[in-house]
Amino acid sequence: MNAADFVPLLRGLVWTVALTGGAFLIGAVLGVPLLAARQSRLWPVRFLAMTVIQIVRAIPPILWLFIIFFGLGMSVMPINPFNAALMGLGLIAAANMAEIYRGAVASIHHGQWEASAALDLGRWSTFRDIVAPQAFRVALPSAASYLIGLMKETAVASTIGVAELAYQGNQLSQLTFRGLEVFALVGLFYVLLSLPIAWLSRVADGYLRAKVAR
Amino acid sequence: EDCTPKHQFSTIEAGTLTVAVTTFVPHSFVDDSGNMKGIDGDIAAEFAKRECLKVKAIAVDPAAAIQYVLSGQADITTGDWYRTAERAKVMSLSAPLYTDQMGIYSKEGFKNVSDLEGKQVGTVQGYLWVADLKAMLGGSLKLYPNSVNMQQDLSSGRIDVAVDGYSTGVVAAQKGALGDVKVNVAAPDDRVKATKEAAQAAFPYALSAKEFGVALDAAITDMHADGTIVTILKSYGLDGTAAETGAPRLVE
Amino acid sequence: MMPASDNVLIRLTSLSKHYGSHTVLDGIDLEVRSGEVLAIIGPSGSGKSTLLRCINYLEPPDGGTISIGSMTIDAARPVGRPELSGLRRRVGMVFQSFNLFPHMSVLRNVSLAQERTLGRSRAEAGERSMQLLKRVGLADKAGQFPVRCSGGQQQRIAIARALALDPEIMLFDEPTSALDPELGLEVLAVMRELAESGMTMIVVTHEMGFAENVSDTVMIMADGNIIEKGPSKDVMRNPREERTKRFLRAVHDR
Amino acid sequence: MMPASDNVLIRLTSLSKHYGSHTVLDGIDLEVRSGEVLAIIGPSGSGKSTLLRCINYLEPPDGGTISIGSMTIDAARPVGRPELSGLRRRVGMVFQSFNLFPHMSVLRNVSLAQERTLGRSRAEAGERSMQLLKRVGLADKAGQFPVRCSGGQQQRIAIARALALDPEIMLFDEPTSALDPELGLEVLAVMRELAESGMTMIVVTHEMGFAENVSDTVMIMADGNIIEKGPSKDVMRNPREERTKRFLRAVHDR
Amino acid sequence: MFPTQDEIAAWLPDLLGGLSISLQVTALSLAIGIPFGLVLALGVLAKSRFLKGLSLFLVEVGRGAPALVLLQFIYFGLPTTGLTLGSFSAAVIALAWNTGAYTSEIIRASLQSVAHGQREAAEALGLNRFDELRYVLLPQGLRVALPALLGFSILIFQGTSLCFTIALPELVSRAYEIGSTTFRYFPALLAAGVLYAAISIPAALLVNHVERRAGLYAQR
Ligand SMILES: Nc1ncnc2c1ncn2[C@@H]1O[C@H](COP(=O)(O)OP(=O)(O)OP(=O)(O)O)[C@@H](O)[C@H]1O
Ligand SMILES: Nc1ncnc2c1ncn2[C@@H]1O[C@H](COP(=O)(O)OP(=O)(O)OP(=O)(O)O)[C@@H](O)[C@H]1O
Ligand SMILES: [Mg+2]
Ligand SMILES: [Mg+2]
Repeated sequence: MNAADFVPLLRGLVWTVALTGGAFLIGAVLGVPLLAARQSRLWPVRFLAMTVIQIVRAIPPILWLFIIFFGLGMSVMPINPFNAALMGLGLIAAANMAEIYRGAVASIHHGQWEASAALDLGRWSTFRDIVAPQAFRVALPSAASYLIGLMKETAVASTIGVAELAYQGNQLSQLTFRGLEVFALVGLFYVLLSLPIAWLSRVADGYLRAKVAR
Repeated sequence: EDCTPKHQFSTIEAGTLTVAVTTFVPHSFVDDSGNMKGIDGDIAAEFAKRECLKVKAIAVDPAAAIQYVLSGQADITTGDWYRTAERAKVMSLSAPLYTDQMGIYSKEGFKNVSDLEGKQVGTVQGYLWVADLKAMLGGSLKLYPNSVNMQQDLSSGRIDVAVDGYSTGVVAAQKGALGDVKVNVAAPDDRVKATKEAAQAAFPYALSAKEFGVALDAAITDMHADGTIVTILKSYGLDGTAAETGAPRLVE
Repeated sequence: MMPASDNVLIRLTSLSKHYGSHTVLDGIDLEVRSGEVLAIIGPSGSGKSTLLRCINYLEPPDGGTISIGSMTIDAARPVGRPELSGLRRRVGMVFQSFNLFPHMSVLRNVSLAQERTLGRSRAEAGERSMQLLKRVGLADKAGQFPVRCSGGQQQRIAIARALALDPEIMLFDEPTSALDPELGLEVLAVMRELAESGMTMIVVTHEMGFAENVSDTVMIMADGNIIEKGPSKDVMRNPREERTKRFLRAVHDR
Repeated sequence: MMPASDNVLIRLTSLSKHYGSHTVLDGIDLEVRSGEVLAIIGPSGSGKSTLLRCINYLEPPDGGTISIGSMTIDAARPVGRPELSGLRRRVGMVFQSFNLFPHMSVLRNVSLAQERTLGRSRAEAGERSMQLLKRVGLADKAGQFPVRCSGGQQQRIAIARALALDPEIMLFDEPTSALDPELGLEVLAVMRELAESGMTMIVVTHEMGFAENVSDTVMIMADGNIIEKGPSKDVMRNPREERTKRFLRAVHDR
Repeated sequence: MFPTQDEIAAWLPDLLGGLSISLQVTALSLAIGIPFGLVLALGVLAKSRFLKGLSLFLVEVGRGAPALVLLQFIYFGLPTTGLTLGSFSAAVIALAWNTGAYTSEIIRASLQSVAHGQREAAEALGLNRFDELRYVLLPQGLRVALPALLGFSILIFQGTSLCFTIALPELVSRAYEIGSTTFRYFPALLAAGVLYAAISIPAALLVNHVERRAGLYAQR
């Protein structure tokens, strides 16, 4: 292996980061309405949301990509591999984030809800001003953990033609016939990407904890 | 630029040959600059050139490659796809490009199927001999997703013998990846049909693309006649004999 | 002290609440005059907190009516958002465990609802909040987070927060029982000052001094019923009911 | 009442504890005789809880010594597991918030430590636990989960749990302050009975009745120091120190 | 798009064989990985710098590195040090490490969520560290951790598809094999997906139920 071999890996890295970031963003945003539906007072809505979450999580990601890329892409509108991967992984992330949010919201002391109701803050303000900021801190470590997992999950996008890090690694290993070294390098890249996430989440958690502690 | 296509046919994207490229060295891969390469890749590129088409290569997984063509998002896929009767039910298969023989990789230099008995044997998913070997060897056959993984296990000693495409082995040996492992073409044996007649590699394309298929087959026949395929095979370090495919046939 | 039944601000009629088969409020009838301070005492589980929480619909009652001034809510019918909102703005509430928002500064705790529910501007709300913090003696804590404040300070902030919506009635649910004697005293002082300013208050408490000296009326609850109710001195010194006597004895014996 | 300095069971010498630069215990010297009941009172933050928690090493002190009978622990040196375990068996502790194990039955709450630390068999521990639950009047709750019990019952279970290790000394940290008057009374009755049976007890409390009538000695703390200490009647009725007077006045004024 | 009835009949034995391998690997990885996660969680919370550092290293590598890479290392890398493992053991070790790293964070958070007073009460009763963990903290913490642990278990179950790179013929690889001989990749993968769902969804419902049951003590 030589320096030139790094170039495709770095190019793959860019796709991995874009896909991870995009899917996580979709998940983090879509997770909110999904959670709202999951907690709805109307049981059909609640039941539907629960079913969606369970099914999305139960089916392997590769199948989602196939369904979206080939199924949806063929029958509804053409869609490029990257967008299909983004949609599929975003969907999965949304289901998982909704569950992470649910745990975080459940951990908020019920006195906070009561105080908000007594102050007539309304649903939206209660969510935005009271619940979300406190739940955010609780959700942070799990969300960071999930983000790291998601980053590795993006490797499935290579099956439908997104030349991300795992694809480049696989390619390089076949061209050089050197499985172990290449995978060591790819693994190192993933770890290097995950460390700042892990570190940031630990720092942010510590900071937020310190802010509300004595 | 003046260019007259030899045939009239349509492709998925007008003026472009869209190819789903699996990563399968030396048959098929996409290089650093995004060009389709490998034996299959070079042949497909030559076809595109002769028909005045630009090439759009998409690197994908084998499962997705087939789906790409089935769902009308690629014209063909490359990757040492063998012509079999079963596959022909789902997709059209082009005229044979070259033959790929079953290779036996071992330190001892085994040539015969009978040498595999009682050994730990590894092979790669997707080859024609997999079913026969499985029937013959049962639990002592290990299946791998690609050659690299298998070769690693061969060198670590987890398997004693590997069975893989002969051409793949030749190229790996040239790159020095096999060490003291020798690669031989398997001698014909009744228990493994693939040893008796070499498999023919082809380009799968959509069943509905009739005119496209005619043009593709014609181009392949021309390339056999004018020595293009031999040249391509030699450029990957193989001897030209693999280009002598004989008549098209479908393995049952 | 005002003449009876004159100028009634809160009127509850046969207010009831059940949890499953367990009756927590057994048809409560109650009138509180404007400016009156009512102390509710009674053993644990008698339904005191539930009564308060039903009054501002934190817990929807199962039956009966709640009138505040000219507005009446019938518990038997579904209550719309505007009605609820109207009710809660007129009624402020202070909890035993303060329930301040831990992730906001003290000032923001007091300002938030003014901005969100009264639509005051940030500057306006901030100014009013500072006034209220001064009134409870905590102007210097405005920039702190609540955890940095002692329990007594937190409870005074909670009072300021509830006052920020300019309620006509204040409900207190054991506001001092989580506090040590000296800290409780500073909260009681604020409450006394509030009572003297003419605020209508309903206070669930075990502070006998407050019940006897600050409140106008004392009401004893047991098992979801009002057992006894009357001018505070009378009830505290000469209870009529056996249950009341027993309870007051327990309080004094400790 | 016993003669002074006779038969000392607990002796603390210059016990100190800091959190960062904040001194919480400022060199406490204290002797408690066997059978003595000591009440500690004082404002919030004065270090009462910290003192109790240092005595059984829930919070390791920074300096000074703790002697229980013939056993002495020097806080300046690291303390081994066996020493710690010896200390904790001789000292039982009851918390303000009960801290029962919510996922275990009442009986198991009382039995667990007997089985795990005294090595009693399940049957033996169960039998002893039932005795103790009878003693606190709760034999019928043995099979319940703690949440099904009222606060007063929970605290009595917590007392039974602490007694199960047959401690020589019991520490109580505001055992009744989370309880309403009547429920507090039933806990105080159990504590009074315990005191009469000759148990050595240190009780942090704001229950003036208990301090005056049950305890032998009262000690007032402020800012990590002992301000005043003496026979309970003397201290409660005729405090010498200004700070004590102020605190006792606050308690009575409520 | 969908497999025909004949196809299902023809593929099912093969797929079920793969499913059984996936399940075995998952079960063993969880059985080893979750206790390992507990050890790592305790290590991260430990006072000793060395223990804390080592645990953090194992956690961050275990969750940062793709399972695929861990797999490659344990299977192909270890033989160079003289330790040769079979596919199955290598897969279990790699996934157990992955599981341990992930679940340690979940378990750590859940242990920290147990009310502080519980720890104090246990200490005051003279329970030793192990008993405190075994009888007081874990039973209460695990109830909090259960949903997250389940979510992760499903990921590991799906993650077993990576084991094919080290020649372990689990469910997805069987679907691929069917696809490569018949070119019916999509229907084969769909069938595999349904089998995954057929395990994960009932598992999720079961855990939901257990969660509610386990929470009963907290209700009046
Ligand atoms: N959410 C609930 N579900 C079921 N029962 C409840 C609920 N909230 C309260 N209760 C029950 O209702 C009864 C009255 O409770 P409430 O809190 O009003 O009593 P309280 O008089 O305020 O007592 P305390 O002095 O202990 O605060 C109690 O028996 C209680 O167990
Ligand atoms: N873990 C801790 N870290 C930092 N400071 C602490 C900690 N625990 C207690 N303190 C501080 O130590 C001082 C004494 O606390 P302690 O709990 O002993 O007081 P107390 O007399 O029991 O008060 P209260 O009546 O409120 O229970 C307080 O100022 C408190 O803020
Ligand atoms: Mg109450
Ligand atoms: Mg204290």
